[in-house]
Amino acid sequence: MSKSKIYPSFADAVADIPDGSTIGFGGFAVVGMPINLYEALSKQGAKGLTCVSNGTRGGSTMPSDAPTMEWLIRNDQVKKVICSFTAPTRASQKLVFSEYYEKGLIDAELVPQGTLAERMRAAGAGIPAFYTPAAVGTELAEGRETRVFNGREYLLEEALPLDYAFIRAYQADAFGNLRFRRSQRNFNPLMAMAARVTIVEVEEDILPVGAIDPDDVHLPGIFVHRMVKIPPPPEGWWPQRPAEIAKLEADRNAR
Amino acid sequence: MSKSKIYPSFADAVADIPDGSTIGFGGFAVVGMPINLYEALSKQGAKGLTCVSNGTRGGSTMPSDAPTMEWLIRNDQVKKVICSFTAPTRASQKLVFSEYYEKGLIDAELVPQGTLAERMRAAGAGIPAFYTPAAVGTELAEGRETRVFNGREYLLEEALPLDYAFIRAYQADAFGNLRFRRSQRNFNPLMAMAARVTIVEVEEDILPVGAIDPDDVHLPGIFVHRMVKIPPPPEGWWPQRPAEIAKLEADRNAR
Amino acid sequence: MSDGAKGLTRQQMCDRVAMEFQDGWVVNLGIGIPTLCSNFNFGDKQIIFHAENGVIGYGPLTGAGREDLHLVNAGGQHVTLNPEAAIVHHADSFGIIRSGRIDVTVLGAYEVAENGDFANWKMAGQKGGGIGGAMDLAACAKHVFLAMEQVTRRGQPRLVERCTIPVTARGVVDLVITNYGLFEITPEGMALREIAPGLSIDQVRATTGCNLLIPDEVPPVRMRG
Amino acid sequence: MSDGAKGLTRQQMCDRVAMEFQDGWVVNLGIGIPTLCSNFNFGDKQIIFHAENGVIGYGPLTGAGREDLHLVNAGGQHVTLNPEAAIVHHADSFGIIRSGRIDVTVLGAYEVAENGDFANWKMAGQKGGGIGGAMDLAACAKHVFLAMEQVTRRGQPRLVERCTIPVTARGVVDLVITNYGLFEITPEGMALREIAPGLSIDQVRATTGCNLLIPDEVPPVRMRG
Repeated sequence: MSKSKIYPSFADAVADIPDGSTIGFGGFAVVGMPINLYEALSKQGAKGLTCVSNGTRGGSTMPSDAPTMEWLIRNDQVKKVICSFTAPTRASQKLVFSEYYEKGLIDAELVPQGTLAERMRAAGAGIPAFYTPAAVGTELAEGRETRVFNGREYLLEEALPLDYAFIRAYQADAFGNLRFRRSQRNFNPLMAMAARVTIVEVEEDILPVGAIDPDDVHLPGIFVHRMVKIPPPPEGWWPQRPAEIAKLEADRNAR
Repeated sequence: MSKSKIYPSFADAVADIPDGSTIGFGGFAVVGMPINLYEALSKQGAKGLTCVSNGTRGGSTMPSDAPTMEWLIRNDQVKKVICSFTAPTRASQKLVFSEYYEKGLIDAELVPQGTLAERMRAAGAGIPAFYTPAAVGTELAEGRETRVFNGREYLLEEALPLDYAFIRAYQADAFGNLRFRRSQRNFNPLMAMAARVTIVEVEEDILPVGAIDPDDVHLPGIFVHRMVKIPPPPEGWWPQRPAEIAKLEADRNAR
Repeated sequence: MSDGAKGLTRQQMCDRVAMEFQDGWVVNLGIGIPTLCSNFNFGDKQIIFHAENGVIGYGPLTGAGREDLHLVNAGGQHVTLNPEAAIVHHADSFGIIRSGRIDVTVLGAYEVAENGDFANWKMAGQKGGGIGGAMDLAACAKHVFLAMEQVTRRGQPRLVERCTIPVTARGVVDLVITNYGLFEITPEGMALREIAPGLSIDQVRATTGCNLLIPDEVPPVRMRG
Repeated sequence: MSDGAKGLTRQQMCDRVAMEFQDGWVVNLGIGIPTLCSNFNFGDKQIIFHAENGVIGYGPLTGAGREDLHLVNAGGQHVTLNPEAAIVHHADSFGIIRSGRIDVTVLGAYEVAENGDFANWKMAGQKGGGIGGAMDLAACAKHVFLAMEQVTRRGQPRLVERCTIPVTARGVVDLVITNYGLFEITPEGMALREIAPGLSIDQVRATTGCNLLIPDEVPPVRMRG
């Protein structure tokens, strides 16, 4: 029988990630973010990483001390980010990323969100390049190849393959068949399809093979290589409700 | 409230299909084939149709008198087919399509199956064109545009948009959220996404809106426009087991 | 504001554009002001809200403490699901956008030009930017409405002849609602369609950075309820 | 057959190539002879069978009367599902193929050339053709094995210098199993690796339409059980 895909710890699951890897981090506004894998990778220490994600941090529904890409940035592990947000959306907001970016310590490729998703979908589907209407006529298209189909101008975009995908799922069976809950799906299955190696943090206990009906699998196990069950808090990281976050932070400040 | 998507009969659902339409017919080797809609369209009589489907007939697990694209071909409704099979796979086999094709009465565009699926996926995803490795170096690529990415040659393929998708589903709710069972999924959701108007024959009773968990929807209702519940046989057409087909045919011959 | 005029509240602005939504429309609301459109009472109309993160058919925000931690809209707000809801992944979600199935997107903007160009992803002098789904939405939605302030914090016009900061898409805007009024982008330029109660046409003209087409009659911004 | 030699049965041919499958491989079997590969006893190896119509992890054929009418493999045969099974749609199914996740495809063929070209979609003189998933599979699978007869019904070689009918893909074939033996496509040409019991090297050479590399030792085709 094949080697088990279930790893005993996040440290084991990321132990061999080499310097210079291109890693996709799933999730959108906290939901589906691989927060435990962010922590493990920051401890593991691989450098020169190209990090692909929607943005460079999580949303507001995460304890402010929870791991995000900012941990990797602060740890000088990140060479480049590929994101649909590389600046705060409000002038009042400050991103850790911006400090490093403005000093020229990190490179960035800014990509419209649909193009980001489709470039990874293309990599996962063996499509080396495609045309899209997004960003035509903007600064992002300057000097780049466009082409007219049926009277409309489109921009050529190339596939974005990943070395690793770090994702989070709700349910998994031991073969790696996954289910995501609600908006947790987002980029997660696409990144897995774009990656050579997919590492999953799983919320529920990992089920025996066959426990998920084949019609209900969101990501087939052939795309999944390593899985770790997220331990309960405080050992494992879990998103929390805003009121709980406020309480946690008040408690911390009181200490 | 929006107009109901539930139509009282297949005749009503196809009544307005104009001559010259491009129609995708889902299904693969019988499973998921819109056999009731084939029958309704052959009665409706629209002409000059471009028919997109994996092949020009069903597989062996269908009563030999059941409706397929062959009904439309015999009825002189078909101008062109776009398929991954336009010839029988065994010399002994005879296709109705071949008679018409060899006489020059019907045009054909032969497309590798993955390219056929991806061209419809592209249409449904707003991608006008993409590159694929399939068919490079073959007769199908002669005189066509290819391009090298990362040292490998790829063929440019354009999206294949449909006017109508005729598909079959296992379950539906009244909003048109669909579920397919097992290999019934095949081309069906892709054709719906590629089409302006999607017409569905539904196997189970149409459920109230909300009866399908949002995580378990295979095709969101925003892609679905008309649905008809398939009546029980003999009014509605259903695939059957080989033994049942043999018995039906023996009964017919005995009469 | 430069002249002290207040005009419409943000909710009033969003109510006004939400009135334009038609029964059965699939609607995508940008981050910021536009999210308030979902508070409008659509009565008998069925409006399907689509979010970039693959949520189709979301409903009102959840109450505090009742958030579903697996479910947010594109702005990261915890929402509910309507009965017709379905979830897809990001590629399918943007397939819906690019294939023209979003009937309208309502976006915020820093600037809009009389030719229908607009800018909302990069502030002047900023390194990097925040595009999110805006470029896909702007290029592909059947209608693009903007909900934005009439002027900057310094009182400079946001409705301009030509955008001065990098654009999100060119020539795509149909309607603009600001706190001062409702504007339509026409082949002839920007037209004032309705004016906020309490504002004069001169006040609107003075705070607009491009030529404004003013019809003989400019009714007040339509309100409901 | 031209010389009356029979060689391997179709099941023996498929058993031989199935021996090459490695633990954990994702395997796609073409219509016809190759489907017999799934009858091989893989023992402890886990083999994941993938079919073009989106079935991942199918198992043996169903018995008569117990067919699931919603479930067929790419050859239209009613199959069972293994516990690890998952279903995807056609675009995702071919995404798996094109992205190189099929470790091996075993296909039938009319002709194979010593340079690794092969032809299996269009018979000589035929109008139209039957491609199915073969061009995607041939271009993208990590390994391409062919399972085919040594000669045509008229006794003409199917292993040839250059294909005489339209090819499915160029330079992609690794291994060829025929009823006469096991052949490998090498940079130097077609090599005979194993020979069917009861056949002589001369018989194989006489029925092969290209130069055949014959090592000093050609063992009999490996069998099991």
